[in-house]
Amino acid sequence: MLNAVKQSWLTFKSIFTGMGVTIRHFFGPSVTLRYPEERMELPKGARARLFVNIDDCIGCNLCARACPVNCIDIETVAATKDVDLGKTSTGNPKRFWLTRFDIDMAKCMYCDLCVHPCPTNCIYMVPEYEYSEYDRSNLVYHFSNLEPEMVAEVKEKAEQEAEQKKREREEMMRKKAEEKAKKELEEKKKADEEATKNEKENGGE
Amino acid sequence: MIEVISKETGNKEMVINMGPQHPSTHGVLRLELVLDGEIITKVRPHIGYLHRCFEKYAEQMDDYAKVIPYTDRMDYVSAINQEHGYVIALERMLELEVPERVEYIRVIMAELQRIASHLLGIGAFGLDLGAFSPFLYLFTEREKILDIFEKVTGARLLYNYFAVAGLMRDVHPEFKTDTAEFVKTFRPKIKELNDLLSYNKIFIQRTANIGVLPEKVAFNYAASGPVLRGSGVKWDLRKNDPYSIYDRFEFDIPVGTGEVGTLGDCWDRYMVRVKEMEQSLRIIEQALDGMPDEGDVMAAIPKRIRAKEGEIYVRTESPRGELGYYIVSDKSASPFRVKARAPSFVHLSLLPAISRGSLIADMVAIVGSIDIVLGEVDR
Amino acid sequence: MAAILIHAAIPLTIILVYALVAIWGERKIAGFIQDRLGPMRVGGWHGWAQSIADLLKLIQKEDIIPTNASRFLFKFAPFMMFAASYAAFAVIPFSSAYIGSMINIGVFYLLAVTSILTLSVIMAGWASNNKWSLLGGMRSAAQMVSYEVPTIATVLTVVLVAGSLNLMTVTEMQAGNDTLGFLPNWLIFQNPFLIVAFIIFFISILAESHRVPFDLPESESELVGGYQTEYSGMRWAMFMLAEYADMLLLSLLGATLFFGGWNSPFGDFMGGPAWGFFWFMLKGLLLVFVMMWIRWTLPRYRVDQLMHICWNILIPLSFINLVLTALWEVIF
Amino acid sequence: MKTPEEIFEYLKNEFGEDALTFEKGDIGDPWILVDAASIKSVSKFLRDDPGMRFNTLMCLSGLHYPKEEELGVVYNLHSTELNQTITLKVRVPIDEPAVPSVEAIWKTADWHEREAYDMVGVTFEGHPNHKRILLPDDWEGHPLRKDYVPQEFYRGVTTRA
Repeated sequence: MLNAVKQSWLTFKSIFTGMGVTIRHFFGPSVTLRYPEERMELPKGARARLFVNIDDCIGCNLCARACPVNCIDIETVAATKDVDLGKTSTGNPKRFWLTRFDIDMAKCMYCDLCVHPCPTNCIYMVPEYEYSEYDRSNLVYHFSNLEPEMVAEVKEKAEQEAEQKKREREEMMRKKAEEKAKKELEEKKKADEEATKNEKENGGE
Repeated sequence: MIEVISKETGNKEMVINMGPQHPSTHGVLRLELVLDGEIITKVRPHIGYLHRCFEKYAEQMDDYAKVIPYTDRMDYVSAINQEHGYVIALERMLELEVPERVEYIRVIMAELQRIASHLLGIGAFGLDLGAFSPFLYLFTEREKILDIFEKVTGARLLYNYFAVAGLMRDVHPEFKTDTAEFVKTFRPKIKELNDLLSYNKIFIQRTANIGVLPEKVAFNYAASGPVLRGSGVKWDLRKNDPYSIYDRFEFDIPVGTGEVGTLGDCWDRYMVRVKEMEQSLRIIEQALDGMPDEGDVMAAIPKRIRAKEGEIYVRTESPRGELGYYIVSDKSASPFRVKARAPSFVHLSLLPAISRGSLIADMVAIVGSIDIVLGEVDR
Repeated sequence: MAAILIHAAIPLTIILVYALVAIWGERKIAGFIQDRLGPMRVGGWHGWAQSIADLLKLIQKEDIIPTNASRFLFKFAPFMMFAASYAAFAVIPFSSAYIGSMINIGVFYLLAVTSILTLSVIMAGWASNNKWSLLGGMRSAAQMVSYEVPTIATVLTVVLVAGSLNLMTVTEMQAGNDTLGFLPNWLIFQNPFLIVAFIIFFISILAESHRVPFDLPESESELVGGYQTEYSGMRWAMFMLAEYADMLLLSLLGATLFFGGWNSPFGDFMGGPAWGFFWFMLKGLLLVFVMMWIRWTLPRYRVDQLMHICWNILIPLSFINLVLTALWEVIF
Repeated sequence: MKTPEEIFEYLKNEFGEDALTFEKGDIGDPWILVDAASIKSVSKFLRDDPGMRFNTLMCLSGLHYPKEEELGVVYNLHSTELNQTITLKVRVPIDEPAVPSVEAIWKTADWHEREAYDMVGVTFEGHPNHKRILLPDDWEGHPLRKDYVPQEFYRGVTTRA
């Protein structure tokens, strides 16, 4: 009986202790933010969206290779000899036209692995988190700043140059082959001559 | 309605599906319960709803480092601890030296993550038993830890912060003061939690003598972490098989005492977690004192890791228990096989052993007290 | 005819307005206790129109009836539940000038009518043809039947002291301000055993109106939603309405029996019918607030513990208390 | 506390040389390769012998060796009483991948073995509930085999993204 009274008392005591805690919170301040009106300030290094400073990109493809989910899609075209693409702010010479630099943020898993290999520090995370879209394709960010005509032109030029190079190489190959053939012919001739000579000499004996 | 006649009692039994969409299965877990009235005669857990092929991914990656973000996603509540286990496994296998400063930062981060994970586990446990407010109070504290993490790593939940033999980036200058401030403000909250929930009589009545796990069964099922310690076994890998620099710190291993019920019941498992948070605070304080202010956060190692042939099993103490990585390497750039031995997986398998004969409401308490994360169960 | 309609309309208006305010209020209270703000958007100041918006949404929702449900009972249960709590308001004296029906057996009628709630809960649970609903319905049947016993025993204690079953008479005899010289003549201050009776009564009404820590029939973390699992839209809103009405009804009953009903705590100061209504509602709402406060603090009991508390503690205690009160009345 | 070499010597005295081989990779832990037929008796001995006392099975993993056309099962054991660790390994041909179950010795092997069966297709003889665990029961193939190709359709639903 006494034990039951004691137990009941302890139960009530623990309930009142708990209620004391909650009523203190009742009169305490709120810890939440009213989101669209108040926004949380993200710290400087927050990883919320990928950004590419395309002027600094040299098209080395290291970030795309580092990505575990393959969300970075890069297409480069070698610059022709007549154009100088300049240098990045870090001093690396640029040798490629970036005809495509797409990042699919719907696939991205914000792991930061692409940021570290970049030799010019041109790909990095920015603390910008409000970019939801109704259509998934809008989450593919196109960072390449080349106009489509420019892309075509660049490609054509590169193709031409490549063709020219190819032709030159073919030419060279042909020349080489001709020279080689000539040489061989000459050698053969020589050999033949020598052979006939020898024959003659032999025959003369 | 599926009804079966029990062979033992001759009563009509009812088969009921708890989950995969149920408020207190902590994710997509399906428990097939056979009920005699409200008493459970059989439990069959069904898992696999969250299977995301972690092990296959790990084999398919062309780099050991690319697996790290996937380890985060196994136990998304304690991502740092998952990374810690994986990088330690690789460092041990490749015999890499880790800089001093890195070790200290890793320990601080891992212990903060342990507190964050326990806060969620305890809060969700209370929520299962109907106490809503403690959950949100604890969540507030967890948010503070996540704020610290965001400032350091840039992410709030899935960090990818540990790299092989280093860290992805250095901590910011205010890291020490921020963490010390958190430790200071957090201590009184544990007392408040004890007032509000731990020693509440209703809570004790709900959790004491429920789901008792005897020591012998615990070992046979390879239980670990708070579940094993709740049964009164002083076993903590940070002390018994020290990794990283845990041997330098002074802390206790809290174990279940059975002070309100039987040794190894739900309340003991719960209380072990509460006490562990205090111990983690102690470790953090010591680590903050010992942490060198200057130093490299990345050891000089080759950019791409190529292991020789061999295999290793490394286990670390994650908030949920023994997290093991069994890694087999061949000469290629990717692991030949990575198996994650997830503590939640093991603990869930002992659920049928400790829940026979209890009520549905107890089932909820038991699932909450072993604190599973379905992401880790299914991997 | 018109008089009857007016008599019927007054409690209905009170219930509806109260339900809208209480649902909003509960969310605000929950918010403040949990360091949040609760609803803040609809209607401007602290989201006061949130309940109205919710009501409009619920009205527009599709009325889903499960294929294998017992259609008639499924549809009928929510209305029956609401009708039961609404009918009980007839004998509540809202003010010295207004009571729905001045019958001599007011308390008896109230307790009888609220028993219908149990039936409707079982009806809803069984008709849904869902295992969770069935478990919820069965739990609630057991719970409500059991907890009616201590409720009735404590009400009986009050009736014993007051000497009347008419709630108006009970209230009237609590007028005045001369207990120990300064306290109001409320029954709770009349007799130490009535304090015990009030505690038992309060615990029992928590269980009767399915509030934490006794909210087992609809405990969402175990039984998903209990007997409400399959309900949606307007029918679900009826359950909600009935539940809040029940909460108010039992709180008002408590205020009438123990806290002097519509009597002002300051004697004649701020007296009169209009102030009487104000005091009465204030007392009732304070009890409702305490119920909400408890809800957002405590975990819930298990079903067997619930029964244990009722049959092994509350019922014996309430009857012993009844006997002791009777002795006290004889002696003093 | 015994080293793996000592444990191997200890086991060799008990079971002879035929059933056991001590192996080690270039890096990492050594292991004992056990004959599939004797894994159960070796396990039981390891658990119960006073010098061994391996009371927990930390991890059990299934492996596929495509070059040798073999499947493997790896047992990582630990003794909390004597604080010693050992790794056992069993290798079986892929067309006859039967390994005796150790579920009766360490209960934790129950789910681990089911997972190994699910993922690489090792069958465990004497397992009380030998079913898939993570994948649905009627799934085809074992995903962690190196030559695994996912089925095109599962119950009429495409498995492609």
